Amino acid sequence: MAESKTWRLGLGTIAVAALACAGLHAARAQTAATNSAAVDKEFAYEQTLMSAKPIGPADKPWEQSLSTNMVDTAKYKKAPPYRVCFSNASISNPWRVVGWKVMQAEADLHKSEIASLSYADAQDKDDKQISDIRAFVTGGKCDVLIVSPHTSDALTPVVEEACKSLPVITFDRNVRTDCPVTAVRTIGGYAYGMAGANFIVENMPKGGKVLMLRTAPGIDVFETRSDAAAKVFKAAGIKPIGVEFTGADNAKTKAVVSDYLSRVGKIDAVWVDFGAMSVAVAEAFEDAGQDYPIITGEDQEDYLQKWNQEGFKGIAPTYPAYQWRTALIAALDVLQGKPVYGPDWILPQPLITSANLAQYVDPKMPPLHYATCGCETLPGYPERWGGKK
Amino acid sequence: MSGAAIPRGGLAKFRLPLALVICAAVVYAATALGTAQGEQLSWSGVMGLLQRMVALGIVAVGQTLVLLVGSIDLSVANLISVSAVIASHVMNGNTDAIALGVLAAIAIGILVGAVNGVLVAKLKVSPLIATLGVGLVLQGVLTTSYETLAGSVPASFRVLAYGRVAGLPLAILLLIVVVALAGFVLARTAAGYRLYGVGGNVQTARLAGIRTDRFIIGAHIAASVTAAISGLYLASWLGAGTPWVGRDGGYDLDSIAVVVIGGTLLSGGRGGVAGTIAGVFVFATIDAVFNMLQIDPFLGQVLRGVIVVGAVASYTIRTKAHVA
Amino acid sequence: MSSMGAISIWTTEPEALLTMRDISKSFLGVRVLSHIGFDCRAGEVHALCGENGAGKSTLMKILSGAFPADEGTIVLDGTVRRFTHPSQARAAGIGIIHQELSLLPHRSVAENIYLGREPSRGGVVDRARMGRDARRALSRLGSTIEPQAQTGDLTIAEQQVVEIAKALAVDARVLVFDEPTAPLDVVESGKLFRVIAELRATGVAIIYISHRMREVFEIADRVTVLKDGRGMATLTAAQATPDAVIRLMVGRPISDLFPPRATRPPGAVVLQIQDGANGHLAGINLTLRAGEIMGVAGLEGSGKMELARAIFGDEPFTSGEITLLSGAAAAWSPREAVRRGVAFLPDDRKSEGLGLRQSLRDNALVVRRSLSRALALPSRGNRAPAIFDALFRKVEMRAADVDAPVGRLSGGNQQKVIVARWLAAEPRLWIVAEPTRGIDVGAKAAIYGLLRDYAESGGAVLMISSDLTEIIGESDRIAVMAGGRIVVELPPGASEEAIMAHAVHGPQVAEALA
Amino acid sequence: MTRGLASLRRINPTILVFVVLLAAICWMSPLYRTPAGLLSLLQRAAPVVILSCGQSFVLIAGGFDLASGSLITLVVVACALITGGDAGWTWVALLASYGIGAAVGVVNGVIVARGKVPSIIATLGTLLSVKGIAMMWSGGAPGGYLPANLRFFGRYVWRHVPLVGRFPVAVVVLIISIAIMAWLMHGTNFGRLLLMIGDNPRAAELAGAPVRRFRMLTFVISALASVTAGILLGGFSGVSVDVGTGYELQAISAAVIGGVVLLGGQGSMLGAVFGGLTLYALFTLLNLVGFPEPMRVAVQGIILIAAAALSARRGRRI
Repeated sequence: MAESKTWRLGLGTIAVAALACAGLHAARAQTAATNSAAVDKEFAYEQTLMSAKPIGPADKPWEQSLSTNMVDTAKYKKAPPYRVCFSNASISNPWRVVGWKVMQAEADLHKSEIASLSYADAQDKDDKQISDIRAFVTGGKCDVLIVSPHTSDALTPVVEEACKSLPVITFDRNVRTDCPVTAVRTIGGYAYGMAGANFIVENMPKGGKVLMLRTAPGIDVFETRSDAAAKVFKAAGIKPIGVEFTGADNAKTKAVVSDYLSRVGKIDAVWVDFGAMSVAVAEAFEDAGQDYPIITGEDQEDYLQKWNQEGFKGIAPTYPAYQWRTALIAALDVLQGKPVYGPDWILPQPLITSANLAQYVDPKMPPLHYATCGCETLPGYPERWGGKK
Repeated sequence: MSGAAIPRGGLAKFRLPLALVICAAVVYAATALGTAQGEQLSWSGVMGLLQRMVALGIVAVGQTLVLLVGSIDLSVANLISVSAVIASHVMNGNTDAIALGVLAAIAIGILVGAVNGVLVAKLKVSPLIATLGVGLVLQGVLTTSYETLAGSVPASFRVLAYGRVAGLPLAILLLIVVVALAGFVLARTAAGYRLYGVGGNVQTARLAGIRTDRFIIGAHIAASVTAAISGLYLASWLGAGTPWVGRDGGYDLDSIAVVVIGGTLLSGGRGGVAGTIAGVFVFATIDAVFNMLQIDPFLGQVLRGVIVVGAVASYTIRTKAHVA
Repeated sequence: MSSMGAISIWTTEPEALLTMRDISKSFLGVRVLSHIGFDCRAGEVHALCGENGAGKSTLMKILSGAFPADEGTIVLDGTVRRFTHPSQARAAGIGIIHQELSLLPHRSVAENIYLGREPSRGGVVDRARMGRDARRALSRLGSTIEPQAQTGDLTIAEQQVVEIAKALAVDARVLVFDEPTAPLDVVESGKLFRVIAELRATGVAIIYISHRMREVFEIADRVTVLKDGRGMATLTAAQATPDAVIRLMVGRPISDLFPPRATRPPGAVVLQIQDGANGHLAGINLTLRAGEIMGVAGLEGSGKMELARAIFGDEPFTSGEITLLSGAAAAWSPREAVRRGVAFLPDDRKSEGLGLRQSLRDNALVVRRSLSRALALPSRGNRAPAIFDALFRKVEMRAADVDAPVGRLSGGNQQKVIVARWLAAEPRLWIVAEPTRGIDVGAKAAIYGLLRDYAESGGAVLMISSDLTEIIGESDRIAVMAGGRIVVELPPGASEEAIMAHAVHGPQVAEALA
Repeated sequence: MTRGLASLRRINPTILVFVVLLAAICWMSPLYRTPAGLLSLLQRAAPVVILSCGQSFVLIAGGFDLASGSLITLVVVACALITGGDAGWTWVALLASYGIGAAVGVVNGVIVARGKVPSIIATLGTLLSVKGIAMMWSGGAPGGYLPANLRFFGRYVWRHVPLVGRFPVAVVVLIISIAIMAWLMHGTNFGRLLLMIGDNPRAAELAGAPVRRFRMLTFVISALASVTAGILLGGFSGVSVDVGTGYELQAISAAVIGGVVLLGGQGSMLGAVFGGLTLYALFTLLNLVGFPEPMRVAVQGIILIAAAALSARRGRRI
């Protein structure tokens, strides 16, 4: 008797949990559309930046900027060689791996100025990154600190702490404080998201079906990309047949797309918030024996090569890996007392279309390489990035 | 099971933890001096090292209790995220809501712990599966509802992680309090004695008149509460809870690893928080030493695995009984 | 304790402290206790006798609150009680010394004795008082065990003493001893009987369960015999002759448990050990021939179990010359021993003998399978149940459900499964440790017969036992161990006194005597 | 209780659950009503099913293998690096993968059986190390594609097959793998002894069973199953660095759903197969229903608890 009672109790608990899940999910749907005014403003701003012309050398996009404001760094001026410290969120994905190699190669260009490049990898843990930065500051062996934060909010206080003792440069994600000398970044997620969505709107037959694939919820950069795309689709009167999270896992992506194909029969365009899944999307169509739809992607070589080879309709907004060069260049400039773009150093964000695809695609580079590495002229190219000569 | 050569009685039971701590400390100091980073041995350097222990240390104390009672908790990582997110949502930058946020996080901890405990003790679900399942449910709920639950903690709450009392970071005090409390309960109170009894042999404990289910549920609640406290600390340390803070931190498997490195038996009934805290110290020094030595992070990962296995093997290898 | 209904009733036997009346219990529809009743007075030792499966342990578990009875009442001190958790029985003053040791190996002796009732103030344990009390409780049992010692380091006999101290610590008015002497040798048992006598003198009601008839007749005031879940009779000490009790227990008189000794002279040497030694043993010299049963006696800690384990390769000899069937056999493993034709019947069935969730078939075939090629079809017994039938007929066991988990069988039948396992492997040397521990008279006789048959068919048996009756009754030769050495070898039929003298006085005296 | 009912009880409930899920899937989507559709479901489920079977060997012998997910990643990375997209190197890569798998299995086995490290800790250590090795070897981002003839196993589908139309190669790999593992578990002394070892290793040892060697072999079998799963996964979806992430828990979940009891002594290949199929069918169904992705994780958690609670309840009946 007592046994069946606890049994029922357990089932009850599970049922309550399930209900709670469902309730929370409903609540989420309601609040998704808040803050739309701020979103609109940022959206418009990034739209103008995409068409603006950056200042700086045209053949070196990593030295260009879309913001013209400069910061004076005379007070940081020091005699070389410099001890550079770098607190990295992680190198847990190919983009970060390519980027870290770009930064190391850039450092090789400045052998005479750089005494040491000390590196701390936070393995995607905010609390480890905070400790790492503190250890750098306490250690007193850094002339400048570069931070690629794992989470903006989490790293803000410790970056503020570090700013008090040495010049700080942030890049990739930034922190919510102005204390770093400059924050290297690209135009932004809205620009990324709208580029792909606009292309779909322009190229898809009327009444076509769009599937949106997302990596994971709750991550700023991906949220802005999909918000922008959703906005573009809404404006064009397109209602995506589905929005799915794939965790950027190829097998899951392929399974999701296959299931959609079996459910709706035909899909005309697939928008992705992260280019790593694009090839899996293409393969799902191949395996189903269907023609390729419009597939958006990124500057990852496997997508570019597939696009080039198969000739489907594609577009690749980018999140340039050359910003890893920029961060180090900025750090050295600061120590030399040269003014740098700041407090935001906004890098251009190239858009790869069929018109300029040839310029980026390179069959000699490995599939997980990023074409906007800006590394073609760096020492060790292409072997350092796994490419063939 | 008794084959492992663990000294017993009185001060002797601190021999293993002490050895671990001394080894780790020597390696840390040698590395700091060897790489000319003597500053890492200064007060603030050492405090920085200790602060690396806080989040893992608090939850590992809870994990110790669950392992001692013969269970295990894989849901702590996701619970840490839940606690951090709930706390920052409830506080939402508002100083007046701090107490409410803390209460909410602890309450969720108690609830999750009770569910874990009931599944394990009453429904006899294998604790690995029960807590893995509960962890997955928490993860699902969290990722679904994160946008609804966004928020951040007020500056005054961040004192917990960043404040100092007489030069000693508050966070380290918090860890000391949690460790001391758990240590006291285990070593001095009847409840602690019975907890060891339940973990050592449920049948024996039951026949000795102990309400074993209550202890299993209680240990799970305690573990979940420590996870909630860890979550609160991380919210304070990071300014806001994120739904991945616990999982990315690997607090589930790491907390189990440090407890076992500290000499607590996975099957329960032997061990304690002193060993656990020594294990946490070892983990903290691994991170710090690898940083100082500029070890490639991938190589670091390989070495971490080797160290975990090596540390445990160093005293299990003499065990005669079969282990699985 | 609100769940205990307390109704005052009038009892037929006003002097009884405890009365269990009309108790019935079923598991999964099988009735294991049927209207059993007995009573126990203050200051009385009441023995419960019966074969395994007769229901003694189940009855005591009901008394201890491990599970409730389906029917019937427990009256304690004139009050009807119903226990749903052991804590209630403990609170009511019922203490139990369990058949299986239930101590926590990683905790100290004091912590074990006071588990669940630690002396404490506001939840904080008064460790000094606990240590003092534990020391007093132990010294009351004539023991000098250190209360702070880790329990796992103690010998089995010492642990049994702790177990008894633990039960006494409850201030019990009713004390149940369930096979307390199983792990004890004669000296230890003697100490225990003195304690029981003292307890009886102080007015404790004592319920005593044992398979050792001699003990029962030595200490019991009354004997209740159970059979197949029913109460057969309650006899006074005067009425309870061995014959009467055994007839009630098994339904027929057993004239002699032991089969006649070897009829043929011993054959070729099977095992020869010269100067065998390891961490526990020294100077072991031993020769065992085909057709012999050699008994090994000794107190707890004398090294007799270690000798068995050394020969079997579980804790092998580290020096000396060991020859098995004319091949050297130093420092091997159990697996190597099994492959060379050595069998081992462990003393602890549950933890070392059986996979309780596996079927009877899988348990009985495990040796054959271990010896066969790993990738061969699972041993042919699977396909040919005839082999099974023959085997089980040999061990006098009905293979009613060979696919049922072995954990459901009674202790005696479990032991027979292990015996069958080794018979199927046709070993040359069989080491048996405590072959009849905790099993009933009927099964005992069967196992003695099997061992003798095995020897007669050319096998050699080394039998380690704490049961001197068994050593004397079954062995062709008797080795007595003390201090890790074999101190003397005695002829068959040696007296208990002779064996004990050597076992107690150890090697020095034995050498002096020689 | 009648005999008929009693024999019904013996049927693994997972099979019933799977049948119900499959019926729901067929009802939801016309694609799965065809043999070709069902076979494509099998193709995608193959890695999980193979992993679940391999994992079951370790579980039945009383251990855990947390390193299988990392090993999948290592295998995919190794294949990409060895072949560099060159079809001529495929066989070398396959051989090397199985060699790596066997080595990882032996290391796990030695740590557990000789070092006496609890397998949950031991394989947690190898999980970290194997992943680290994969990353070190590839420098964090593997260079090179998997050649088409290597992807053949996971991706290729024979067309115009009589009766069923399309037949994925992965299903053949799946059937062969299951056959080998079912034979090992149920058709050999080895498998029967594993159950005994999982139930009571000490008793098995004293009965002459080679406990350590067999325990070690379970880790090798699990590792080889992971390699096979890795080849299928890499074939199905191509190269990525986190291809194996999370598969170890999926494999354990599948086995538990299939009635394999943690800490050993109970379980079957049939259960493991249907556990894996059930888990994958569940994901597919939730996908078809359009259930929000994050909630699928929660549903997996609930199913897992329910399965374990059910088998605990059945277990207590003994």
